Amino acid sequence: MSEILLSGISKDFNNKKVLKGINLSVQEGQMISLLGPSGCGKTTTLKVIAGLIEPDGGDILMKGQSILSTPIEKRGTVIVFQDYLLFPHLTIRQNIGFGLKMAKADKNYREDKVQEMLDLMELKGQEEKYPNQLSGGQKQRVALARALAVEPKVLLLDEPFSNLDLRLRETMREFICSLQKKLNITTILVTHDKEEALMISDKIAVMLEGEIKQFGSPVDLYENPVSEEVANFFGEANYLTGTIEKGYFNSSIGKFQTHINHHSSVRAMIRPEKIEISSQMYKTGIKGTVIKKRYAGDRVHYRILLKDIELKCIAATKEIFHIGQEVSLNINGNNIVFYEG
Amino acid sequence: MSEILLSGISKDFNNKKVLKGINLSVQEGQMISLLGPSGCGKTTTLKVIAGLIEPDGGDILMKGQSILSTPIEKRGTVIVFQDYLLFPHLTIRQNIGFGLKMAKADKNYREDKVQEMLDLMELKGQEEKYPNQLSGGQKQRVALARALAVEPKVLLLDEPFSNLDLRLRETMREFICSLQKKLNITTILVTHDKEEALMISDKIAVMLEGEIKQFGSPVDLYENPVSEEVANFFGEANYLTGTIEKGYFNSSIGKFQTHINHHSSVRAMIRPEKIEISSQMYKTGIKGTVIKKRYAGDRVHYRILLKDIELKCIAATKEIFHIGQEVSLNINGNNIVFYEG
Amino acid sequence: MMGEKMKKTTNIFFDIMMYSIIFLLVFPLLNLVIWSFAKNWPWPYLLPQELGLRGILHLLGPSSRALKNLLFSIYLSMVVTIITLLLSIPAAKALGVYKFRGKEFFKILILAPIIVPPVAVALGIHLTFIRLGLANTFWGVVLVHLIPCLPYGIRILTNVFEIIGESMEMQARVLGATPWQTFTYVTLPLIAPGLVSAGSLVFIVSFSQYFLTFLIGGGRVITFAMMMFPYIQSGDRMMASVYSLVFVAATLVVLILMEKVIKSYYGAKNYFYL
Amino acid sequence: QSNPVAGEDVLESSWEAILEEIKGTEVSFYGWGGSQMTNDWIDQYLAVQLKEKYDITLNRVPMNIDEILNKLLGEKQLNTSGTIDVVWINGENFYTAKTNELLYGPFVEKLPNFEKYVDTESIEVKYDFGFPVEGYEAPYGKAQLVMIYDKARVEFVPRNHEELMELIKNNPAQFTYPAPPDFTGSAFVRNIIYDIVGYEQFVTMEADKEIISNAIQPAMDYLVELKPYLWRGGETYPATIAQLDNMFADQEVFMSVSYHPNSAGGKILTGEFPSTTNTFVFDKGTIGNTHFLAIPFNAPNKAGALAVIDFILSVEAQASKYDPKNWGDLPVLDNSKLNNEERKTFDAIDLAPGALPQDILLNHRVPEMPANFVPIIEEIWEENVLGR
Amino acid sequence: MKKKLNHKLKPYLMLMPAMIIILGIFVAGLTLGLLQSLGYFPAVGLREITLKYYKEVIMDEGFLSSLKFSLWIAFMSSLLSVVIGVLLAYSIVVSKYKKGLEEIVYKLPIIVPHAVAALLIYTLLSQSGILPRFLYSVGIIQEQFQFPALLFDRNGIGIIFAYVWKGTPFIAMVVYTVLSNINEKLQDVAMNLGANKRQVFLHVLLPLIMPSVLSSFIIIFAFSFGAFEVPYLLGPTNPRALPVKAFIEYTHPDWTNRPYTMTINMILTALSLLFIWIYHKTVKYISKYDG
Ligand SMILES: Nc1ncnc2c1ncn2[C@@H]1O[C@H](COP(=O)(O)OP(=O)(O)OP(=O)(O)O)[C@@H](O)[C@H]1O
Ligand SMILES: Nc1ncnc2c1ncn2[C@@H]1O[C@H](COP(=O)(O)OP(=O)(O)OP(=O)(O)O)[C@@H](O)[C@H]1O
Ligand SMILES: NCCCCNCCCN
Ligand SMILES: [Mg+2]
Ligand SMILES: [Mg+2]
Repeated sequence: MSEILLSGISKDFNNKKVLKGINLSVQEGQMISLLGPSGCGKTTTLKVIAGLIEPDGGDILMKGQSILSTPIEKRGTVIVFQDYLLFPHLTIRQNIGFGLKMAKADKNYREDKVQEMLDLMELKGQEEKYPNQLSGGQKQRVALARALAVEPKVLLLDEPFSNLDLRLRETMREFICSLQKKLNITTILVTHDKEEALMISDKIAVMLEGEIKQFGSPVDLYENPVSEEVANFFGEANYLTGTIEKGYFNSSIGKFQTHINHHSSVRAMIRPEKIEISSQMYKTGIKGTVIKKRYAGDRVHYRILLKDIELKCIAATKEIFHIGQEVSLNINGNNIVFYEG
Repeated sequence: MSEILLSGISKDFNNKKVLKGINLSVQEGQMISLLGPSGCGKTTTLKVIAGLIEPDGGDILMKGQSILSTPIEKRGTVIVFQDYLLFPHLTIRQNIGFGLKMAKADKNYREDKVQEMLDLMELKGQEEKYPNQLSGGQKQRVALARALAVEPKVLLLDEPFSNLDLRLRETMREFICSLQKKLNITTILVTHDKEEALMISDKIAVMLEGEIKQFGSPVDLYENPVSEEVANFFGEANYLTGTIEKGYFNSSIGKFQTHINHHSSVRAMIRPEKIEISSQMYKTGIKGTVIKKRYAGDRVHYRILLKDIELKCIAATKEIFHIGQEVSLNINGNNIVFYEG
Repeated sequence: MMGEKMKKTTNIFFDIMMYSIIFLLVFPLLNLVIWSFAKNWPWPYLLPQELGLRGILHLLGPSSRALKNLLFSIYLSMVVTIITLLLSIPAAKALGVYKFRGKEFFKILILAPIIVPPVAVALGIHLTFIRLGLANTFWGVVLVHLIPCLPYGIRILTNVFEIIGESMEMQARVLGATPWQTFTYVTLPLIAPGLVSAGSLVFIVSFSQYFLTFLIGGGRVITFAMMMFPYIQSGDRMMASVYSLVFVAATLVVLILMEKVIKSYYGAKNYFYL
Repeated sequence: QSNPVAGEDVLESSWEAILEEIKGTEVSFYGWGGSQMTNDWIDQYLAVQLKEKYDITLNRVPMNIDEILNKLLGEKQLNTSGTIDVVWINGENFYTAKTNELLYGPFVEKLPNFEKYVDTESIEVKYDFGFPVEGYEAPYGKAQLVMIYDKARVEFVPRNHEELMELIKNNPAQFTYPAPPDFTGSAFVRNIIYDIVGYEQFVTMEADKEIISNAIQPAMDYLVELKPYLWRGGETYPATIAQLDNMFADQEVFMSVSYHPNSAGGKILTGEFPSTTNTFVFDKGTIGNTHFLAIPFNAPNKAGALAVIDFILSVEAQASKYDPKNWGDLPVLDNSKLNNEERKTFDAIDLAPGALPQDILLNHRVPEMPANFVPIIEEIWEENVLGR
Repeated sequence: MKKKLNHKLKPYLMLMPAMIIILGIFVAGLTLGLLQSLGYFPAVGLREITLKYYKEVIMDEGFLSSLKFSLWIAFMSSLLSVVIGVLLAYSIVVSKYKKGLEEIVYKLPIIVPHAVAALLIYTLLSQSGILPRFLYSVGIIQEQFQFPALLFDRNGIGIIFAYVWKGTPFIAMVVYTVLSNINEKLQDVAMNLGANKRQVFLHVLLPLIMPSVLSSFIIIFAFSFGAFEVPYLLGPTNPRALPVKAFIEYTHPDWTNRPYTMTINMILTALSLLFIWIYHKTVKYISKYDG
């Protein structure tokens, strides 16, 4: 039985449908990521689960029981809000200890726990400050610490790392993952960081305009997005139109072998990093010219002009190509995803 | 003459030094990124420039003139705040038009400008809502639009894209870059997204604990961080200790050719993506075993165990290695950065 | 609270304005002090020609029972204030936070006791209280004081709730706080500055009631205001001033204490609601 | 005591039994509380004496008569017990209370001192503003309208309305009177009426606006003629006697009026009025009235009320009350019913500064108009004098 | 669905305790008052329901001038109180000096009962008050009557003074509470976007305090429109403010006159409601077109 089951949840704001029948099933102890463009309804979904927003339709089951009429504080779901909502009248220490105080936890336990959180979140020295004296990232960490301190059954994280630097983000992420596994906390994470989602989730849900469009494993989502919309959302992509005939995809830039056999006209999607660039002119390669180049530290983003089409490519920095350079591209047919034309 | 010159800016909060003598010089029309860990003083620096916080020491020059006593509203510096700070009593339309209204801009111009911003920020349909009816990302876009609408001379962006999805982030970034170039707006961008900083900045400043530790071009910063701290901050890194002798770096995992000649004991830094992994056992390669692997969509993060040391490596997905697999690593000596041991 | 920068560059214009207005507000009270001791103060003298202690001696004298009544009145009005606030908080929250049918109607209805002159409702209220067996009792007076007090309590707190909204309370609930815990640990501290204002005003309104106290207290419950008003009406300026002075001073002490207590309990800060 | 009318039988008990019954009880005395001297007399003399003599605790409640009557009306409607034992009342208010059956009685004949000291047949005891008392209230004290002036500023003392007019015309803006329906202002207007058209005709007159209007027209004309010479040109009048007194104290006007012949003296003593203050009455006299004490229909301690009222009618209480140092209220006892000793008690009391002796006052005393004429005259004043 | 119902009922339940008192007791009283105004007052023998009192009161020639007078007093005093009160609150907030005493003393007039306020204004501004005495002592006037008659005058200046004296600190207190809780960062943002101090006040602070300002305006307007003490003590004999008229009728010893009081009071109440309603609408209308 799944820990959380959303079935057909819908919600309107001012007669505008924001959630259009959300179905989602999360198993106990799973870490699920919820991705989707800004304004698609992610926060709203989390709020519905936590009981802060009442859905207009549908049901939410927890361990098979509807929790629609369970009061917020009895649901055992804790949200870390996108805008933190720290208690302005409490110090950082009191903010973090709030949930435990409400649960009337033993005082020593509470103090220890708060201290532990302060350490883990690298908030030492801030404990007696008030929220308005913190930096953005510090506030975000306090919000996280406050939620984690109560060790909830279900943890709902709304872009919890958005204001953290890379190193902290990494640390927090690791910590949450380990805590989550240790305490078997069911977690739903809203994030805009695709890499983050891919790296730490058991499953990923992609939400577009109030609907869950795909729900599957990270590899699944990245390699086989069910629709162009999902593919687009999930990272940069190149599109080619063409036809499939006898196991081959024919396009203006060339012919590629595929598994697919049925005859059809298709749109093909190729991720930029799946295209190999080389300065050596392989005979199987497709010729092109570098027309744009952006340095990104560990790799470089290129635009390559083929005959009549521009492709985005991403390559490591081992070999750096310059604008105007003639290059040869190599695309493995297995890395191409096809959609009905 | 530089557009903005910070010289020796310092600031205490409750007797704790937050800014410790910031020096920074930004040329007109430049796009500068300011990076640094959470709580290092980035927001404070922007606020000092805008006049919202008065520094305890140091001076700020704009076009050579001290602006310390220039009133906030006369500085022509507009911040996009990390926490948005939209006016709760104004609709989105009114929020965006606020600056122009204050400047008593022509009404038609104002309306057109606001409409243009609404379009560009993909906020159509939200214009009559109030801020508390928006999603996180929508609020962030309104904050951006509100600042851009006044076409400031100096634009200070405090993590302006942190709550946007990839596609929007890309769009906004492009838009700001083009606007910035077109209107020659001097821009300082605080961001936690290293890639973003590397890709769009003319120069990058890395700030640590209230000090600017390095200020240089993106390549400079990524390839030649002046200190381990900066290197660490700027991305994941592997460290090796060893000695340099006669143009060679000797370490426990091997001997690498370098340009450096002077004899010394050093710490060597190697970026994970600068290490090539291969399943073919080159004779020059270093042997190791994959012990950890994390899928990140367009690439995979590995931990490789050498004799006595663990290295982080990042590789494309062209070839995927599995845990336990014996691999061969190849490191180009030119990609190693050395620090005094 | 004002931005650091803003404060610094504010010109003295506002200081001058503040002190002038405050002077104009406070100056007439000086008059009250002088009149309390002015035995003889004919035109055109700027100060009394002769001072006297008739007023203060009468007030302090045991037979006037003024001080005893003063303490009793403070107690009565404190009880009224607390009950008013307790009733006002939920009502104000409903009006300030929720959307529901008839909200505007309720907002105006709440004002009814301020709008309608008390004599128009006096007989009806009196009959109700007699029927309830509350006429001529302490609790009857408390109950009847709630009527003019509630509009002030509810309106002021409604403004506060409109500002703070519900998000902090929701956050507390999510962290496992029961509604009651949410109220005591989050709502109360957040509305504390508003409680001070509303509480002060409610106390003042109750403390200066005399018509309703006469009506329902029936002379069994005698408040300080009831002793003071006859002197104001009879134009005995010395007595009126002495009583008023004590009235104002006592109220001031209570208000300062109230503010201290609330703020020491809930933290002395203003929170950025907006 | 659920039945408010219980205690009816008090009147059947013997006086001794009543005095026995009231020991240790509390009596609530309700009335106007705007005079510090009066309040002090009740608190410091009356209450103390009653405690000593009867072991009664007297509880003075300062409450205006309108509020008292409204309270009684409410209680009457539901026939519930009350809180008021003794109420200080007279005139129109007595009329209202009695016609609405808010009072207990008749009770005066039960009071030993009433029989012993009071002239039970005098008009001022039998009638209150022309309305028969019928034993429902016992006299408390006497009042009489006097004119107050500042010797230092008034060149001559007018003996009648004509001289008053002359004085005022000579000194414009120095005189005014409270606008009716202020009690004193209204009495002043009636006094002018008496001075011009005499008082006798009103004893038998019908309470009809037109008739009264015709009768008092000369007086109204007089007041209209006076108007431009009044303070602020008669544009406005003080709303209360309190305001006029304050204006007199501040020397904004040179005259005031009072329904209490000793009040000016009291104010000289307290320093409110200048020491050059004096009082006078018109040759044709000024209006006098008696103020009374009554017992509400639902008084919880009727026996106690009887005892209190009886004590107030004692020589010592009336004398103490007459002493200007205490209150200065005229006594209601019949001189002829007093023995020498008792008379001396009164004679020994010094007059207040500026006050007229009792015999002058009594010789220049004319009775009040019937209570129901008062509002009619006020209306006529408003239409004819104010509205012009 | 049960929950949904509860949800809908919640605000009503929260309003209920206060409403029981206001509706249960107050409105019950009001009903009786209304009946009395219609001539139904059996306790004094009036049993016939009639509109004659309304007719008489409205036809009374003084009625209109009384109404105008009351309206003028209430409107002017509330308007002045609001303007001065908001300025006071704002200047306390921005004052650079240490606060403490200033934050308390300005509230003193709130404590003073209206009748005492009238007394104080009298001792200050009457023609023998402190102000004329001062002017006399410095030789600006030689006689009392040279001082303008501010009290008891047909423009109600004295009344307005008294109400402004009482109302200003009330407004200031309510506004100050809100003003000092506005996130200062919003002002920073506004200035950052180029707003000067005046604009920050007009476009950021004022709109944010507006709900409080509006609701306190209503409170003091309703109060001063319906209260009799101050106009009774400081007003002219003619025209009398409506509440004074009602009060004088109320003290009329003949209780069969009571319906007049009640009628005036009912008219006062109805007008007050009407003005509040118009005011609400106007404010909404204005704020809508505030481009
Ligand atoms: N008003 C204040 N009072 C006390 N300390 C403050 C105040 N404002 C900021 N600080 C402290 O100053 C330091 C720098 O804050 P700042 O907001 O500049 O950080 P930041 O670099 O922007 O961090 P982040 O990336 O988390 O937003 C932090 O440690 C913060 O706690
Ligand atoms: N109270 C409200 N009233 C009206 N519309 C609302 C309200 N709250 C949210 N919305 C709208 O509902 C949609 C979904 O909002 P939600 O906050 O769930 O988005 P989100 O997916 O979390 O976006 P983001 O990534 O930007 O935070 C948005 O278009 C938003 O404008
Ligand atoms: N005229 C101002 C009325 C404001 C209400 N103040 C309440 C205090 C009551 N004395
Ligand atoms: Mg969101
Ligand atoms: Mg920051």
